[in-house]
Amino acid sequence: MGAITATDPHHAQALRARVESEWFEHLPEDLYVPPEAFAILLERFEGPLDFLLYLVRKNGFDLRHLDIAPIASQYISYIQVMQTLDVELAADYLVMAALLADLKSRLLLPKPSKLQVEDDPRQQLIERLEAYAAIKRSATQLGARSVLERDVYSAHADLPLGAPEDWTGFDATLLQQAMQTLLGRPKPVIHAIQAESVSLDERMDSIRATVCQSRTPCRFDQLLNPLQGRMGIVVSLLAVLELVRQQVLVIIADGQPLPLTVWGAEHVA
Amino acid sequence: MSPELAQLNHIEAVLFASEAPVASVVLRHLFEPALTPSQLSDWLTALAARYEQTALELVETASGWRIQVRAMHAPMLSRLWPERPLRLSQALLETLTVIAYRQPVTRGDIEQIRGVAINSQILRTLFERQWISERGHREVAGKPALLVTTRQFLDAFGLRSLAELPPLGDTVQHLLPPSGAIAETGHCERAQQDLKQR
Amino acid sequence: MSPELAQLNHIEAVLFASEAPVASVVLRHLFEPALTPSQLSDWLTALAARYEQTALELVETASGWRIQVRAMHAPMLSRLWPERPLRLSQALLETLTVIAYRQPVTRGDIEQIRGVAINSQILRTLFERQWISERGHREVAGKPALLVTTRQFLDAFGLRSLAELPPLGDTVQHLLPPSGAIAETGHCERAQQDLKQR
Repeated sequence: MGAITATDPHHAQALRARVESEWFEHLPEDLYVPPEAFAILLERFEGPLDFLLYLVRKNGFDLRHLDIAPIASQYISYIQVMQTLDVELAADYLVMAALLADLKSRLLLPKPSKLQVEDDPRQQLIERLEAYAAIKRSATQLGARSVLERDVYSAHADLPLGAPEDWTGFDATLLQQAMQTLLGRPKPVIHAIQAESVSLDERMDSIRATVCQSRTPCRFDQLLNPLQGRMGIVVSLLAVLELVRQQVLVIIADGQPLPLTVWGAEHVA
Repeated sequence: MSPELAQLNHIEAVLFASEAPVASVVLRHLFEPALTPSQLSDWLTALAARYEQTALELVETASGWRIQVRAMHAPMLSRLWPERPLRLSQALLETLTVIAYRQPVTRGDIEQIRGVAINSQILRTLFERQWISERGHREVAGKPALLVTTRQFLDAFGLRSLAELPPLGDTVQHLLPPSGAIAETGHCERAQQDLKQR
Repeated sequence: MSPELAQLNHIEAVLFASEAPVASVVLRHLFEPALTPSQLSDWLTALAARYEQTALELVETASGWRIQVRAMHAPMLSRLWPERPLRLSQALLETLTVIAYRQPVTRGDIEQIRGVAINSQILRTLFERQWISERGHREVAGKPALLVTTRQFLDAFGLRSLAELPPLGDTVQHLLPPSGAIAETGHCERAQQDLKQR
């Protein structure tokens, strides 16, 4: 078990499992990991806390009893080496390095006689590491659960396509409401439109006058009174036919499907 | 678990996890070596047997195999989920209501009361659901059919008889022209409406 | 078919037809009169027995009961539909864990605990999956949103409530090499798989 391989830091943690009482017997000799390997490893860490936690575990340290200084030194030296190698580091790693450097310098100072726990920077860092370690472990447990769409899939079954729908179970008050809506609506205003009657005589007189005065044949639509609508068309046609019968008009036709065209009989004769 | 059972469950897992029917060729190639069509057929027969006496059935559709909930559960399911309700349009409800309260009525009567021309699709729907039927003709020009509601209509609305129709109340009642009166006035007014709508 | 079997199939049909887990109260009220909780429990036990030795299992999550394809089939299914299985990165899982255990938390809280700036894509993914939501703001400068987990989160992870999350435990213990070596190993293998799949 020399320098760790770059494949999996977590695996390395497991291999180097130590209990509190044992770590002295196995004082870590492999504190050194080649920085090139570490650059690759770093991708697998979730951040400086994860890295720091890795260093703690890799060395089998128990932070309750051990000074944090050696871990801080290791961390800082790795960061420094990586900087000289131009390995791009996230700002978080540099912030942690600065924090650890500060911590180390303070640890060199003589301890104040009455140090509050909350003032102890070492204690604060340890608490952060503990909190992160707890989250990390719980994240692993959470991720080990059977997750929907990853490990298990909802077993869904539809109804047959085009299944008959159920048209029962309606509430009869729907009918009552519908009737109330219906009758509560403003009554439609009904306008009685007086259809003006179209007189055949009037049509005959009008057409005769138009045709006889015209120097050219008249198309049927020129004979209509647009105000008389559909009934006017019907009566006008009857009028034309009657006038043809009376030999007042002749229908001009050359076998082509053209609009009905008439001319006064005297013009043709 | 026997290898046979594991294999059967493999097929079942795929069918349930799939969002669409699974083609036979896909099912055959779940295994190495691939199943022959007749082997697959045997597995599917065994799987179908698993769903006997359950709410499910294995069916083959144009695009492959599918496990579905049997159609017999459709009514219960459609009642359960209000997000897929069977909604009755206002126009349909009003038409049905007029027939229910004023039966027998002609199409013209309905149009007269509702004040709008009836959409043929509505009457067709009502006939299709067997909620209305024709019963005779009114003895006027054109002999219009008289429409009445049916037993299926009563069942659909949870009524034992027409007498159980919710009362309309006095104020509403008097707004309705008496049943007989419609026949006399209905047609000419409708003719006038028809004219207007042109 | 016996009335008992019909009733069981009714429940089964509802569970399969539903897109989401079905609440106990809904299942109980499928029947008239409604089932008591203990009656429902008996039916569900009978139904679960139906899925023994099959690819399926009946589970209870926060929203109710769900029939799912057992996890043992996941590798085969992910070979069949490589794009389908959800991938949960370590960063996403840790972020989700902080929210689940420490809720309500701000984005800043998460960054403080994890010691690293949060990737916005992770929060976006969690929101998109509806595993987290915002609930109010912390009354400090900037009024950062407070994040909480949702019922969909519990459903997705097969939890009935947050109380089912394993306790964070004795924090000091966590600085020792993990004693839960099995969980760690499982995770480790998944990480290696992830690596291979890249």
